[in-house]
Amino acid sequence: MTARALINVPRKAKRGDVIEIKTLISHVMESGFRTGTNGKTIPRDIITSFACTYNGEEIFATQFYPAVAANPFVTFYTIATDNGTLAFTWIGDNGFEVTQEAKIVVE
Amino acid sequence: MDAMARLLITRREAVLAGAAALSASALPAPAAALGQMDTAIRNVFGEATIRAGKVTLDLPPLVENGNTVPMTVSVESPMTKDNYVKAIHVFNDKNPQPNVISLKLSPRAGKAVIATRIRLAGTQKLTAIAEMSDGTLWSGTEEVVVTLAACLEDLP
Amino acid sequence: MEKRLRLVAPALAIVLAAIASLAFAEIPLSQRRSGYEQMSREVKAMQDDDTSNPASLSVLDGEALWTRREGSAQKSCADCHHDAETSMRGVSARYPAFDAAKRRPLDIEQRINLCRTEKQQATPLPFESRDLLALTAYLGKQSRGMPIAVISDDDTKPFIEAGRQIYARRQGQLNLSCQNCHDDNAGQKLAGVELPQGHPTGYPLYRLEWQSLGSLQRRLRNCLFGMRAEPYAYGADEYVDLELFLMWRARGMTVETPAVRP
Amino acid sequence: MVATLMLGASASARAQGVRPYTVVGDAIPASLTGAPGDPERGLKIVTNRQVGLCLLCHSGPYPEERFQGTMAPTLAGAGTRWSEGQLRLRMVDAARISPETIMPPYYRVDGLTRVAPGFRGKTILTAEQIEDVVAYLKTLKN
Repeated sequence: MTARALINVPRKAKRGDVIEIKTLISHVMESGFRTGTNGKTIPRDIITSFACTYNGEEIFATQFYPAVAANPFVTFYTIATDNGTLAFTWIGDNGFEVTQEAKIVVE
Repeated sequence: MDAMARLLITRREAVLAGAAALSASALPAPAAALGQMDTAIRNVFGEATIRAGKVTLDLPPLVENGNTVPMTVSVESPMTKDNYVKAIHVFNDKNPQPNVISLKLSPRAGKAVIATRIRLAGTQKLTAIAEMSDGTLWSGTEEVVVTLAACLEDLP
Repeated sequence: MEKRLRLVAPALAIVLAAIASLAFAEIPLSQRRSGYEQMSREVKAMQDDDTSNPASLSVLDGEALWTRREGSAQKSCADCHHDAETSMRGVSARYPAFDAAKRRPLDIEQRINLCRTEKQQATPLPFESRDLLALTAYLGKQSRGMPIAVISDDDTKPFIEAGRQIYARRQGQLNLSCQNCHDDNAGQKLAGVELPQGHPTGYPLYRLEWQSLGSLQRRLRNCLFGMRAEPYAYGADEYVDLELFLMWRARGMTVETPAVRP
Repeated sequence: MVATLMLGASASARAQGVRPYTVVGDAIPASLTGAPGDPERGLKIVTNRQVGLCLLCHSGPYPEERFQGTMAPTLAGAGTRWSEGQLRLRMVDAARISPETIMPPYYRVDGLTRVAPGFRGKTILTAEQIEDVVAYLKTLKN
């Protein structure tokens, strides 16, 4: 099954409002510091970056390390400027890449 | 009872501790006196002055296990075009690796507040450093007591 | 004389068991507390808000699986049960439930797998597999907020009693019973951790320690491991009887599935 | 009080290396090893949560140890409350004094149910460790 993401963006906002955005994505975030039952280190498999664009312009970007917990959850804020699309992209080890979008109506 | 289960697992803890020791010994000699967090901070910011203040780390003071610890970082800033937070870096003192998360912000954030969930291998200090648009650096530090080190049950 | 003794012995055992269960310090119904109430503000918030609750991701997986055609019959759950939001409302709250054909209670995982083998003609899903957890989380969500309502009748009573016996039985090198911690010492601290009463109100649930969703059987396995006792095999009758007893013990309490616990 | 003499370990347990001992009243007066234990080693066992497990349930006079259990009485003053022999029996098999106790039987291998394979036939602590802990607990005076 593919990775699943949950995004919470208000559907509507007033221009200039500071809105809260919550994101959650399924990922094991295998730290690379754990040992399997065979005694060997389990290779690192983490999401390394997460970014959000608002109508194409990057408004938020993060770099994750193995200290970020499994199923990464990130909450941040942005100013509602225009009607449009917020796009969220997670990139990680082993070719992991997920993009999800949310629409917002700004009055 | 699971708390007991966690306490009874020694092998993986030993391995984790070993990994931590290994990464510490790989550091250059003068760094040893500083500790992993301060060393990592110096590696990013060099000798630049870091002032305490403006940055608040909100973490539960005591958590039952370190595998999933909620963390909020907030920075006092008007977040205007001329005066905003450019970046925030969070570091830890006891995990196998000193970095936790780094992020870029712009005036469009409106508010320099972010929340996430992190892992802590045992009781330790965390420091968040904010880089302002005027180039100044500000920091906030918090300690979290982990009642038991993050480790696993026997694998199902 | 010896013969008579042999006849009397089982009766005596029953009487002794009855005395033992009278001595059993059950928590009065009005004093039962969900583990939720012992959690920190932060962890409560994680459970309460769907976007913040990592188990929501599995509920979404389960919703997708509900309509996926499976097995040689190429049937989905929805082909028979239609909209889960109506047809499955309150169902998880009644499990484990008695199955007439098997002549014993089945838990919700076993019920799903029975549907798979008999109706979908598909292979059963392994315990603790992502898909089985997702389906049980999705079904459980349809009972969220409803009272736990396992049935106690002539069919199920012997199994509730069997579960109670396991609950009260000393096990493992540390020679402890479930009851020792979760009835007699609930609220006390085991090292740094406050012992909960052990009501299974939120399974499958997301444990911060596991960093994943897990079933009640996985949780029971953890406890046995801590007692240095030999765990039962997943799906064993002993686990299902114990699940049934625990759900009966939690009767009337609110389903929190999918819950979050430390 | 009438002293009751009981032979502690059964024949099968003896075969697995559990040494026989004699219970007198509510005590085992004689050392399991025939020698006194080392209180310093005993302290290490008591405060090691993977070995002694004591602090999971008990608290004790260790201000530096966080997260001590509250399921059982404090160990502080144990050496005043109990004689050496009483402490020894409470460690070895406290159920002989109180069948309802949650104190695990630290030196018993029989009469247990479904012991995990890795622990089967093994006592929680060895005879030497029991003696070390008894010697240490004896130093805990009020």
